[in-house]
Amino acid sequence: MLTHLVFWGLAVVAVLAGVAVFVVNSMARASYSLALSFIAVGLQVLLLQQLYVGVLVILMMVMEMAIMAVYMNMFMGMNPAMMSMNMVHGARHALPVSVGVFLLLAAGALFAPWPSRRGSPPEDVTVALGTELMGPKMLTMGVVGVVMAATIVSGVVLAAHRTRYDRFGDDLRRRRVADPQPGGVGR
Amino acid sequence: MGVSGALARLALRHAHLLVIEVPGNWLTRVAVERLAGARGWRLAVSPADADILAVCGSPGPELSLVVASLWEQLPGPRARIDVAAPELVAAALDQAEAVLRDTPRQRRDSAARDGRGPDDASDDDIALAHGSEDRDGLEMDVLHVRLGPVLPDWPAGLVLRAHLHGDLVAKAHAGVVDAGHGPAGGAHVVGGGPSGEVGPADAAELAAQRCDNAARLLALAGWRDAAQRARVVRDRLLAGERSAATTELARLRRRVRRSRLLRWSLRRVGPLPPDELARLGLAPELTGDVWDRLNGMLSRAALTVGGPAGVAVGPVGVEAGAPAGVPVGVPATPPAAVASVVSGWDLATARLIVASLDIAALGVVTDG
Amino acid sequence: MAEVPAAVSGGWAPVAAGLLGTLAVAAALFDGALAERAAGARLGTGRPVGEVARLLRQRRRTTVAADRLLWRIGGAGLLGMALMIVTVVPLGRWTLFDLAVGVVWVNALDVLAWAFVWLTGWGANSAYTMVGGYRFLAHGLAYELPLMFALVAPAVAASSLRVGEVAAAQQGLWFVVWMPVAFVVYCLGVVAIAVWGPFSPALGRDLAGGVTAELSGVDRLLFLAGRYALLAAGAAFAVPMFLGGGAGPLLPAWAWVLVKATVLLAVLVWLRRRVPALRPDVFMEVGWLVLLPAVLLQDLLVAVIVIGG
Amino acid sequence: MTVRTVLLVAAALIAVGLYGALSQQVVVMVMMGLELMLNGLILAVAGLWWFCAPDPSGQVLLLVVLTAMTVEMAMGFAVATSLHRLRRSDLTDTAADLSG
Repeated sequence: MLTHLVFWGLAVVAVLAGVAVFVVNSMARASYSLALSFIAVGLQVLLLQQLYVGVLVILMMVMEMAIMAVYMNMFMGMNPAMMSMNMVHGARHALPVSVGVFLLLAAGALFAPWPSRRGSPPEDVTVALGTELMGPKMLTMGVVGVVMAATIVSGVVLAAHRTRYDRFGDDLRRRRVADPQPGGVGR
Repeated sequence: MGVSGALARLALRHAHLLVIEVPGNWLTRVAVERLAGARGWRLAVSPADADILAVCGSPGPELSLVVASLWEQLPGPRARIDVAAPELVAAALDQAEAVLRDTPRQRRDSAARDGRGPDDASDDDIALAHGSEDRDGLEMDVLHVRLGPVLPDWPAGLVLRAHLHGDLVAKAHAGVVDAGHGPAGGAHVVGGGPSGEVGPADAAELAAQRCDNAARLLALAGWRDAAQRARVVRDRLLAGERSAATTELARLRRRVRRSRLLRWSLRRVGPLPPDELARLGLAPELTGDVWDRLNGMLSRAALTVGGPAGVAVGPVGVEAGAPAGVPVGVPATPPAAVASVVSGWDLATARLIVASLDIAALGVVTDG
Repeated sequence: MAEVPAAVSGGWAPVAAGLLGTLAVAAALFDGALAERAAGARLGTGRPVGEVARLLRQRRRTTVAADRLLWRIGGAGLLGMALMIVTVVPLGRWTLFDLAVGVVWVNALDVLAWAFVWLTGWGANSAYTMVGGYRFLAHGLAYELPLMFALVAPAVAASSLRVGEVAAAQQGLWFVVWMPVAFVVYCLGVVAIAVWGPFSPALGRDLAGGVTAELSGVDRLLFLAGRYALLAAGAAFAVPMFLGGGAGPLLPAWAWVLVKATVLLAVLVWLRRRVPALRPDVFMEVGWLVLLPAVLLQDLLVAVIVIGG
Repeated sequence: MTVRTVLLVAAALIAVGLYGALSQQVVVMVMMGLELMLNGLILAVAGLWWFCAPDPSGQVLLLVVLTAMTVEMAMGFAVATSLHRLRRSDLTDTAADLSG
């Protein structure tokens, strides 16, 4: 019973916070509403006994939203004062499309003949996940790792203005880096 | 007495003061700091943190406006004191304590302020910032922030109008508050004898001022213990305990020189080559980075207090534009130079650089 | 192998909160005493009491166009975070919340500091508080990854993410002995989350108090209490992770946990006055080029030992 | 809490996210919409896993979704910064010519 109450409470929080993202008048509020929605979903995943994944969702998404808020304010130049923030273009199509999608998905969720549970959950879900990752799914994780590393590198390359030629000179031989402000490692 | 009385009594043991120094009244400010410290009071870093607003000296019209706006930002219970001279400090602090203790009076004050909107005085329309390219070539919003004239560990009277990209000072214009008025009449200036001679008492005062500036720089660098020690040396020097001060100062210098972490954090910040200094009209002993200048400041203090009495310290010669009354040996710092050396640095390093300039007095020529 | 702690009923939560509060108050008293001594005054410990009285007596204030909701959430959030962290810290044989992924739980909570500190800086609508908030995020980018990998080392060595099992796994040898790098990085992380000492540029004097510049009265009290509580919670969590949990002679396990947490907390408090600030602009490179590789090597070493042994 | 209710909530999240992704003008807001859709996806996968087939490999899918989210965010921010640098704009319309 308690689980059901908690689940529905979290569901309401998750969806309302999700709606708030596109309604509120401040970028900071929008991104932290999204964070709240993620926290609620993370807790729901905890209720579904997937402890590791649930906590991970909270961890990663709060961090992401902290960064998100910085970007939003960086690009949009806002202050904490509320100001009307209408950034919609093509709401005419967006609303019916998303309502339609919701009805379709909801109908599927409610009326599809979902199979009853096959197999039983492992004793310790987290250990099972770890064994799976380090065993049969090692390849997946290997690929994920490489993708992440590639993302870091390409993200920095895309976003950065100064290249190593600016820092180390055209022949890359400069010993002391030419940065506008010195870093901490003393190069 | 009741709960509120007991609360007031406890709270008063640790009141926080926001000290505002009118240029030329540094001895009064030091006296306030010392006597407040002896009572267990602390120095506030912002108006929100303060119970007492202590104005040292008589402010000109511009500074008076600033003080009035700060007074509005004190959350309350609050007290304001105006101290004209070092010997009046103790009485003023007593008076502040009495005002803070007077709970009914504070209630009335608080009730009078309720419903008057936010405590922040400014209520002009909040405009969206305009953008310009930052040092990485990314278009960023520009924020116009006025640094000073009241900030913790900030040279008295200096105002920097900074254009900020995030926390990066893109460029700045410097000025001195109440520039037209010059040092207020009767204000004390270090070594201000008409003869231009530096007597032993003046030498101690000069050294004390170097220690005060070093304490500010150390505090900004986040090293509380060392900053506290530098203040102790300053107070000893001003009290005339010369030998004790000399030993303490030597110990402080050793400690600072040996701190690798401090050296690592201040090295290569704000380097100023000699030709640049000459161009900006700054004293040649400021050559090097912030770390060099910190050590220079402390050794000048040691030299002044340790050297034979009457020795002239530092370069003799008054800079052009210095107000009359600035003594030999302490060149006035042109505000434009301050604005020029902080451009291109982030706020934290800019603050360190300003503190490292060992400012004794500011020239009155502004660059608008 | 010592017994793994058992979960007690949620009714004990106030006791856990009380213990955390006691540790935080002790830290504040010690910090106050150090401050008095540095100022050359008599050895007084009354400073925190006086400060609390002062802040209770002070009015709350607001600023023009502040986002009050977010501002208040940020200010009170740190305290809540600290309370949630101690739920998974076992006190000898008892623990409040025996979560199978306790280590990740703490990790997820410490990330909340990013949100709360930044929100406190943002909400006030003042340039100084906002720069303070951004400074904290800059620190966060530098300390968070090393901190995460530092927490990985004990978990790998114990082959468990359950805090109680990590503590039980170090009966022979405390983890701090053979993973000192991870321990040091963890302590740096705790200090950073509490915006303490060398990691306090976000509250810097140069910014007129940074994030806290516009806080007064109860709001300031909550924020400051949250910092002390976070420092205490971080020290308490280090005990099962690195300092052998309740292991020790003579005293019962719960007493050892408290003693170890108190000692570590005292060291962290003492450090505050002795070390200059690590500004984000210089710490960023250290975090990525020194701490991260060092702690990754530590993890590798631990993994090799665990597999080989 | 059954498979139907969990999926219903997930559907609501996905629909709200879709609305945001379709209607918003600013790159970062579009990303928020996508994130919200992925949020719903996480919930759906977690629910299906628990109620229908609780074998270990299902959880791996969740981790992959999480990875996809991080990669999307990181690249999104990088592209947004790059766009901002080149065109001084953060609106999707001004990047329409990139679609070729």
